[in-house]
Amino acid sequence: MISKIVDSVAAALAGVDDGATVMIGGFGGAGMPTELVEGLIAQGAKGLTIVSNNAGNAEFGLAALLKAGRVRKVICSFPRQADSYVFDALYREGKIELELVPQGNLAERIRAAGAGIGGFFTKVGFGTELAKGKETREINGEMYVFESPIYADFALIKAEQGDRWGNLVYRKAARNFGPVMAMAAKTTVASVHELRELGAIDPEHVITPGIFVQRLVKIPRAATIAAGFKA
Amino acid sequence: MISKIVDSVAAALAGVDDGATVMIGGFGGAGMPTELVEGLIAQGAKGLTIVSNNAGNAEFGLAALLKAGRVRKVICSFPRQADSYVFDALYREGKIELELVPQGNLAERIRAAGAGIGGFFTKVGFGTELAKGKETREINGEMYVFESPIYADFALIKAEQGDRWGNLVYRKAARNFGPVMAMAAKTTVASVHELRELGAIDPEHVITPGIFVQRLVKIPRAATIAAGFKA
Amino acid sequence: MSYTKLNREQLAARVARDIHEGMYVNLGIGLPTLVANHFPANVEVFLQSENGLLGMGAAPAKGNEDFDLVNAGKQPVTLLAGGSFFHSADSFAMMRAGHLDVAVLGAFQVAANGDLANWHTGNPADIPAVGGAMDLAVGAKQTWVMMEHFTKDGVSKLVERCSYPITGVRCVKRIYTDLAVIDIVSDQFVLRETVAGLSAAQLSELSGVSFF
Amino acid sequence: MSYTKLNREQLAARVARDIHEGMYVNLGIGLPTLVANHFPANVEVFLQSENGLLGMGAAPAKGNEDFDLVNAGKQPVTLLAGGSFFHSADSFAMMRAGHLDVAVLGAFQVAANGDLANWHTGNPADIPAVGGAMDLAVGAKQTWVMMEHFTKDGVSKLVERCSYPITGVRCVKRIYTDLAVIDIVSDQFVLRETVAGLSAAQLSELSGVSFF
Repeated sequence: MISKIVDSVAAALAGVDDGATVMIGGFGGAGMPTELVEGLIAQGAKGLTIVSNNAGNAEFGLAALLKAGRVRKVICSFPRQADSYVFDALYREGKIELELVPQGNLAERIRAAGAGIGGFFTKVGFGTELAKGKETREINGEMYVFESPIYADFALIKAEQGDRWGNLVYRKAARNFGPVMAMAAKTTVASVHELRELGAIDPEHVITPGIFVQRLVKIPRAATIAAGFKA
Repeated sequence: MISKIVDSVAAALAGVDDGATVMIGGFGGAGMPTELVEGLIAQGAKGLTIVSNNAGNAEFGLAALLKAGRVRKVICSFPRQADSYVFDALYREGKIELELVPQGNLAERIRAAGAGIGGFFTKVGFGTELAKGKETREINGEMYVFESPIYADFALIKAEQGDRWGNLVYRKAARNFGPVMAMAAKTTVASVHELRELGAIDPEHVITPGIFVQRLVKIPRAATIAAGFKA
Repeated sequence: MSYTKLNREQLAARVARDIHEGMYVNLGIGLPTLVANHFPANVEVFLQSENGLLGMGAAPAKGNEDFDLVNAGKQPVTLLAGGSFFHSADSFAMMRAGHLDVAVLGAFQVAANGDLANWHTGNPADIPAVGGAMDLAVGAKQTWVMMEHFTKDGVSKLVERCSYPITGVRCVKRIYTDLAVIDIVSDQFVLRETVAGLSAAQLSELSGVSFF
Repeated sequence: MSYTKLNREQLAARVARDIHEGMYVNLGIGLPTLVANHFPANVEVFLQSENGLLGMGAAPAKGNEDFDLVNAGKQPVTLLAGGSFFHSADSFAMMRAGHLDVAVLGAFQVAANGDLANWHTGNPADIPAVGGAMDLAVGAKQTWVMMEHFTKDGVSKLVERCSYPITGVRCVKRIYTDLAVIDIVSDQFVLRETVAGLSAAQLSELSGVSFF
């Protein structure tokens, strides 16, 4: 009997090596697997490349990982936030590398890795600083930029429900990067608020099929409510 | 109040011009919008390019459209079937053009059109007859082939339920090409077995958001059961 | 003659007037967000949010916030009946392939050729952040800019050529400011309307650019 | 010595022996489909079908067919508890990016360098059809071939170089036939086992290829 459920965050994060590329889901707080990121601090891996839409808030989660000096490089679309002072300081001091990527290119490059695409042409970014040095091509009279897939060793994502085969459903706008990151990483770790019996999730409603998930760990919802969860 | 629901197949197919590119959903019979294809015969457009996984069975649906001489070219992955004799004869007589595409390239090229991708590199097909004359590139030590998006004027797809904003859910393996074709066509026409009130489809369960659908028409299920529908 | 600038809500109402029932629209962070308050009741406009929502509704009542249901600015919102959720790659597919009728974006500068600058001041000390701005700028059927005509220092945001790093090349179709509505046609600013009491000549002089 | 070929079910059982619990597997149309009948009860193997199923189960009882629930060969199947449905682009993403552990495919020919031919005879009179064959051949972590060792005319399907149009370049890792199990290592056939009574030398002579 196959079960991908592990019983601790520590077990879920076993094997993250120094220098690994780690994707972290979420758009701001929605979908951010805060407990897994905190587990990564405890786990100890350093020299990490982090792929995430943002670069952390205040001093918890991703910001705490940055503050602990574990991150060599961030690949993201929107590092600047009202409370991104940890990232801001590291960046200004030249202590962290930033690869700034338009959000759609970020999502599409992650999907490309998960879908076996070696690279693709997009109009987004053409003629801007973010496309500097990149290959361009005219296609049907419009200019496109070549973008490459972003692969990861681990993806840490947050879902709402999961089962022992790794099938996941998300909640509202917390879905965001979870499904594509799950496809792009060698090992995907999902925190879920609820574990369901096999078959309890309608096969029509599965958002991430279990093939894309290697480990699940249950995190009670209470622990993750920054504010205002409404059932 | 916006309603994309039209009350007849004829109204759903208005504006398909001679020479149009028309995508038709389905994998064999599952997800094939048979009534819409028959409506296309009645509608009269000719010189069509059809994009579909198969090339018709016996003498109904797509095969009937071919038999009526309306199709100039078929872009598909698997034209040969036990009962694809209409296509087979046209092909042998040189009366129809075939662009044979590996099924995954077909799905990905259709998605590319719907996602604003100007083209992409895939390993699939490299070194084979189906990649002859196509651009190739070595990426990380592996050989890739460049593939271009497939756009369409119309997509004819079959879904299970829909609402007046065009949100769709599918049924089991009848989902197949519907969601990506809906994204790739200027005008997507969906036949649905059931019309739901707005909000009756859970927003977490919507597979095709209404933005990708321009017209819906209700087709009672009974009419489409070739065999063996099980509720 | 004297004239009065539109205030933020008046400007939002002006933009809303050009958004018709059935249009799919993305309202950028900041000023454009206000446009949502000015659609007439019962007119169905479909608002998309880059983080995976279609059919976005108004802000929830105080105490009813759900932080899994936020907009691109991470503010709590609601979802209308008929709305849907999807993942980021699907959301940006929607934004990048011309499925949205209009994207309304803020701007630092707009050039006569339609170049848009709205993501970075170019100051090396500033932390750069782009989010979905570049995707929206080139992906929507039409990109509209909604901005104050002048910076806080009184410098025109309409320019012959952007000095700030650009967000997209020749992507802006129409500009709504607190003084005027301007189209971009064939690499030129074409003045469509001004606030009462402001002549085209005056606006041209104030802006330091030519209108056609 | 004399030997006996494996029959189709024996061959399927032999392939099934190498598929372990927890593996994600796509069984191609035709002969490979039989492998599904030979997994021990209670061993969870995940079967994927290109038309958008994961967790495919056995054929339904007669009278319970659902023609919205078919496999790649358009035959009615069932879905196990824990299975899921998805669209074609997602299904092929799964197939093309190494998410499947094994694809088991039929073949016309396999060459010593791992080239596979299984989609087209090359006869201009034949209607070509490729389906998902090329995607599976290069997309799975491992591509295994399952075939009869000889054509109906007694010609070896193991060849030094494919004469039929190929499906994928250097993509086959292992071959199961009714006579032998053969790996492909460094562009060479490496014989792993033969049916009882058949020597390596005999098989090499019969096949017209060298084994290492």
